[in-house]
Amino acid sequence: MSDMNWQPRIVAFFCSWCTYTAADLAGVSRFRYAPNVRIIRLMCSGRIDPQFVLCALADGADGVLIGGCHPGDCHYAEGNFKTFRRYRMILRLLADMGVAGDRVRLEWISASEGERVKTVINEMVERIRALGPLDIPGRFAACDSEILESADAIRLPQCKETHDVVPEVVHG
Amino acid sequence: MSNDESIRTGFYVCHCGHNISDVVDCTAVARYASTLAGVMVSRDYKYMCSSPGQELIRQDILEHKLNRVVVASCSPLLHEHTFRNAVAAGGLNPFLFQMVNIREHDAWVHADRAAATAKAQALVSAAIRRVALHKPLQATRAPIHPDVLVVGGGIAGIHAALTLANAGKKVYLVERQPSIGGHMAQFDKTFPTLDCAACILTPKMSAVRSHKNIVLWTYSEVAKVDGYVGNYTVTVRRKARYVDENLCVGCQECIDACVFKVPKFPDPFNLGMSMQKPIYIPFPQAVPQAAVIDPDRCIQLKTGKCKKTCVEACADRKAINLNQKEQLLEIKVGSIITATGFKLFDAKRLPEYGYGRYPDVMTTIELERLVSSSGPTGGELRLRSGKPPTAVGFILCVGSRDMRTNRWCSRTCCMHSMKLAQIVRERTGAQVTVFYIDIRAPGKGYEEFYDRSLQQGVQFVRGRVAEVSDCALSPDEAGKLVIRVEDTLAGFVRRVPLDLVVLAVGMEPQADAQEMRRILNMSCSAEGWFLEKHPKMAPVSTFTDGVFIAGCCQGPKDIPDSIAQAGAAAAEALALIDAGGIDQEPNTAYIRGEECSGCKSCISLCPYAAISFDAEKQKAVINPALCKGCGTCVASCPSGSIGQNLFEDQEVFEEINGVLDYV
Amino acid sequence: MDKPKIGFYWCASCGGCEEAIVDLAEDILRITAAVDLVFWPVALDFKKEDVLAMPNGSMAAVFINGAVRTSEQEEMASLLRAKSQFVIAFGACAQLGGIPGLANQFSRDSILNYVYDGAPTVVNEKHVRPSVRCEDNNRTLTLPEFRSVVRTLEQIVHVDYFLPGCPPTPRLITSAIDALLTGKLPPPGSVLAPDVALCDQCPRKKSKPEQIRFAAFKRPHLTSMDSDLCFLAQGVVCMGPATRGGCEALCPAANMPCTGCFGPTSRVHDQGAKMLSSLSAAVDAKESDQVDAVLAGIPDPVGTFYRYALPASLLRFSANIGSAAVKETL
Amino acid sequence: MRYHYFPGCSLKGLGRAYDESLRPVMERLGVELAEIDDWNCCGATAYMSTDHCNACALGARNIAIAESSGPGDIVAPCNACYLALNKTRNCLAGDSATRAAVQKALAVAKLTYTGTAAVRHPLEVLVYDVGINVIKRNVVRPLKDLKIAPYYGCQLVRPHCSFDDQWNPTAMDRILTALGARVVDFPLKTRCCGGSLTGTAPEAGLRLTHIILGEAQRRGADLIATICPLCQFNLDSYHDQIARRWGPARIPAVYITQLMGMAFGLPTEQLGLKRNFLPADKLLAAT
Repeated sequence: MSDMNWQPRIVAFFCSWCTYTAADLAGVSRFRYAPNVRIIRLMCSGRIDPQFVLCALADGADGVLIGGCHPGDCHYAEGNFKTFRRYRMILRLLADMGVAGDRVRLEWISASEGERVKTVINEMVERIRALGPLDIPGRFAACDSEILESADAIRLPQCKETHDVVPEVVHG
Repeated sequence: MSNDESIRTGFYVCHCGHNISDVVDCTAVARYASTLAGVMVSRDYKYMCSSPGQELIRQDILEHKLNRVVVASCSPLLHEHTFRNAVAAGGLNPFLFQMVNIREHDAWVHADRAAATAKAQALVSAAIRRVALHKPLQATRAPIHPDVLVVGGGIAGIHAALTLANAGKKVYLVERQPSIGGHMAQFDKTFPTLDCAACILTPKMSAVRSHKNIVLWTYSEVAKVDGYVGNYTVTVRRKARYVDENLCVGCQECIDACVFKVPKFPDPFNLGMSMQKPIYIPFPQAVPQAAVIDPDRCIQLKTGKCKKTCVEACADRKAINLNQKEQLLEIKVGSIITATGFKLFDAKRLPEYGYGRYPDVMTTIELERLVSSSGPTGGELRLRSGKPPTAVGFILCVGSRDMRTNRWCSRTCCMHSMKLAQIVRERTGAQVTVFYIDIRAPGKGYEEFYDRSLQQGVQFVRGRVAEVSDCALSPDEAGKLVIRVEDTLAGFVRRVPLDLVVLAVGMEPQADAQEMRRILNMSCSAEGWFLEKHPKMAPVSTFTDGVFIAGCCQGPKDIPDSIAQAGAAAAEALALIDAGGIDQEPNTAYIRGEECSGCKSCISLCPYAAISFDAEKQKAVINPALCKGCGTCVASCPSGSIGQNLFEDQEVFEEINGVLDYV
Repeated sequence: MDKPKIGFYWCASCGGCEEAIVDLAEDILRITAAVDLVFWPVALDFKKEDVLAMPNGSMAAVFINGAVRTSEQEEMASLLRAKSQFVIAFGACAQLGGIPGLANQFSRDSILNYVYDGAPTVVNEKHVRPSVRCEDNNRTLTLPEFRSVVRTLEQIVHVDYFLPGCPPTPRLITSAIDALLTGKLPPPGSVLAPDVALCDQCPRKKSKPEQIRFAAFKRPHLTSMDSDLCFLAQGVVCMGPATRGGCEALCPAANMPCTGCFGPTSRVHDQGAKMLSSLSAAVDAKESDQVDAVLAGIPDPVGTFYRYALPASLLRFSANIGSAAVKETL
Repeated sequence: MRYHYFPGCSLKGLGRAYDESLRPVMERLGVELAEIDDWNCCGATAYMSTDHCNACALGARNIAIAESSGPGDIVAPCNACYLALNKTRNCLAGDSATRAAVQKALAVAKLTYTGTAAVRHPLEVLVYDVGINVIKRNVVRPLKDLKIAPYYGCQLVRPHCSFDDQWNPTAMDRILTALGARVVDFPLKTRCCGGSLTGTAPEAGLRLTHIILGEAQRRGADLIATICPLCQFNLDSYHDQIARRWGPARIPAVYITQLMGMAFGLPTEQLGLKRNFLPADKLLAAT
């Protein structure tokens, strides 16, 4: 993707209690930051299924930002520690899958750190801008162009498709 | 559920006056939404949260047979409830609704109209995709335990406790010090009326002690809080006082009998300006009026080798119990009011003012004790040399409005200093100069109080004091403390010789505020003050339902404001109790029994022990009453067999896809 | 009435799936009596021309095993799709990409370089590489193209049913064929195995504690494993919780942990991500270096969590392969 | 303990006594000072306020030479050098444009600034690297009966002060106590000595010098201990003019290193004490 107009696309998963609230505070404080991050609210960073991170990347995100409460501050006791442990393993997985580690970033931001939301988002956008597009859908398409002629159907597993075909349980 | 044919979504984008529409092209967002799957109605409107805005939703639901609603406006933390109610008013289940935050997360943080509009559209797309999968849900109603815990026995805690107790509620008042009263008990008079602090405080302190609905636990701390709104289990640590406060009558005979013939330990109530014995009553009006023994200083408790003359003196009352142990008590309450107060700025952090080096540099609270009739000098103001002062200076904003220490205004020091200035003028006739940056006297009767200070001959010099030193450059400075200050009204540097310098130290969060915050699962502002849920609309609520804040733990404030907040917090707690129950967000996780393999991976991850293993069915089960909806188990279930209401996997996948829709 | 015509074919496969059919033992006689085997190159002499000659849709069902890596496999899959009413992806490789799918971590060039030069047993002084066409003595020799990545069968042709396993068990094969013969078919797209994870039928299930924390992960060849205790309770990675059941827990019964060949349940998009999530969340450490130290006990996350399902996972293949492909298309 | 040594111009001129006393004292304490090869003027405060970038380049050259000659921090005894070099480091750490320009200039001389060597004052090295106990152990002639006013000057603590309190520094107090001297409580520790105003606007500058001398006198000090060549010069050189205007305040000002040398029993002539305009008679007599 050599599009000169390319802008980083970043999906953020913020916990409702700390980081989402901090993003609200950033708004109330009118801190200006880059418009490239789209925030999805979850109750706790512990709800972040690694599938969400991979899905975001597979569906075209150039980066994923995870925000949770500082260690010791989790509204649900230790959800953020579980997130942290998953995150460490996700980084290793991504490294093996050719995705630069700093495309997925975990930050602890408390409800009072509105300014930190601004800083982290701006840093993240600049980092991703420096790394360039990840564009996994584009990579899929580029690879699959080799089979288009011979195959009668291309079916890619995408998180968006599956909800309309849920196979029923069959017992063997 | 997600059969597209049947989805009929109504979409509304709010201008929020100009707050959103100045940056986000709301009509473009509405036009875009109208092209998305399932959208039957798409509108933009000036104020969606207003009655006509809500009515619009209600009407459309009826007219267009909508079965899903999406509103793009402010943060769901602010108005989700409002719109859910509007949806319910239209006869729809309120959870068939999704809110999009395009104000705090978009219009207010971006300037580029095109980029902000594109972002709004992506967020809207996410919500419209997601809402199609929403299921009707039923909020569960949790009962509210009617008892209340008040943490902190300063004026705010006392007032909150009395208000609740007078309304017939049982209150536990927990105070860390051996007596309630807090900072106010140390004051001589209160501004702006100059009425005696003790005269208005002590009756309330006694009322706490005698109130049948109040359980008063002094010398105690909250150790642990479990549970949730309506149903908190609190562990209180009652430190060993070594005196049974129910048996002690406060006669002081034990104190007189103590083997220490003269008091030799600094008395914290008088800031070390007077001495006390290892067994003491914190101050004359203390409540409870009972002695306490300092285990670090009592010879018996330290070495076990004392004649125990105190025990002898107590004789038949048997109030002294040197074997008393710290106790952990567990109580159940439905709501908690936090009124843990503040600590004063340590003036030693600004060495240029010489506190701790020059004996006649003191803080406002020390001066307060010196002019108090119950203070170490019986109210007579004397320099350390014993002479009465002839020239007294007050330095304002010590540890406030200062980039090096604390940026905030402590709000009370101007008035507090002027009060002391008037008292000093009145008692000693000394020349009094107040060095200030701005005089902040915004309360009722406060400006008049400032005028009265001027009339009484208090001098005001506008300028931040550079230093206090004892080096004299002229004979009239000899033997004095000299203040160097740039007088910003006169436009030159002054040297002002004084014999007493008073530092108006500001307020800071308690040293262990962070610990308290964690125990109660609250948030703190960046400065460390407990964070209110909304600075205007919910000033005494916190992000944790059922936990309220009052007084200076939320930020610096004076006595009237602390009492007003305490009353408000008590009223909030009463409203909760009298409602009988509270609706809980139905975001609980649940296990689809037929899909669960019984691998038990989820069980150890639950912080609330809400997941158990059904040995008969060989499957895990979630107890919805214990589940708090964090979703950690959902994210971990290796076979995807745990769902979470409002945050189903598929709903989040749809959101991910939606936010990546670039128009 | 004619007996239904049935075919078997293999793509990138080890041959184990073919063995599985032989493993039907006496049942194979019952099946061959009920159907006409019209195409089975591994066992009987059929040629592509034979298939081309069949009318479209004339076969009742074709069972294709193996992942798809070459142009020939794509061609045969498409051809059989046209000739058959049902296409059944047979075994883990066809369903998920399988073991050959692990190649999706590496580029085509690096694979060929290793196989034709780098491997310690190879001597190839001229650094010869296979090419699609070559002229030799006025003859043209052709080879199928080696594609840039491994694909699942469904990524090439429409698949009606999936028969999981490495290989599928005789019991699952028999019941699948019986279902076809009787017409009692589940909804299209189904995986023909229970949609509950393996633990449900694992004989060691009862020995798994409710509170489980991992202070260390052990690898099967470096530890002596208790023959009755849940593997996870022993700190050995077992993919059972994230893997569809139906295999009769053959591996745990033979004292080996599950490696995940039956793939995820229908509720999961990415088997590896789910197992990663479950295991790492339960690591018994909080500090970064301690967490990393415990997780280091899983030295190869892709090989552990995606042993059979990499091409079917959300990321499918290494982004480095994608970059090369993107460059080529420019 | 090895450090790069940046003496600066003053220590080769008016402040020679500081250099002369610092070297044997540090040697006695096991501190090796390796003078930076071909060092140049630090730029002092004046250059920094007229041409920021060039001033940084001037300072950075010294730091770069030090960094290229091996590991270790830089010791800059003159308060003005200490400030100018630290300002250079702070600026180059935070301002990438200036840093790029400076690197470009240094590249001509085949030098690179890395910012790895910290610039430290001898006081910091003495108190934190050597340690008060080691100093105490080396005292053979305690300075008892001497009342000394510790005078730090302004540039040590403003605007940067990394190792001591900005308003009430105590490093020198602790050293003086270790030497056995009686430290006078001196509130003017960091007050301006008059700086270069004594030369350019004597009526303003000398007044400031006088305030310090006068206060030391009032507090009964026998000596003023300094750590800055300009302070020492101002406090030592204008006694007659000050006496004419405000009355005499003849308190000798000496370097802390001279006091240490005396206490350590080093030969008096090695310590440059004869260079004082107002001889430190009491010090010489006491030891």
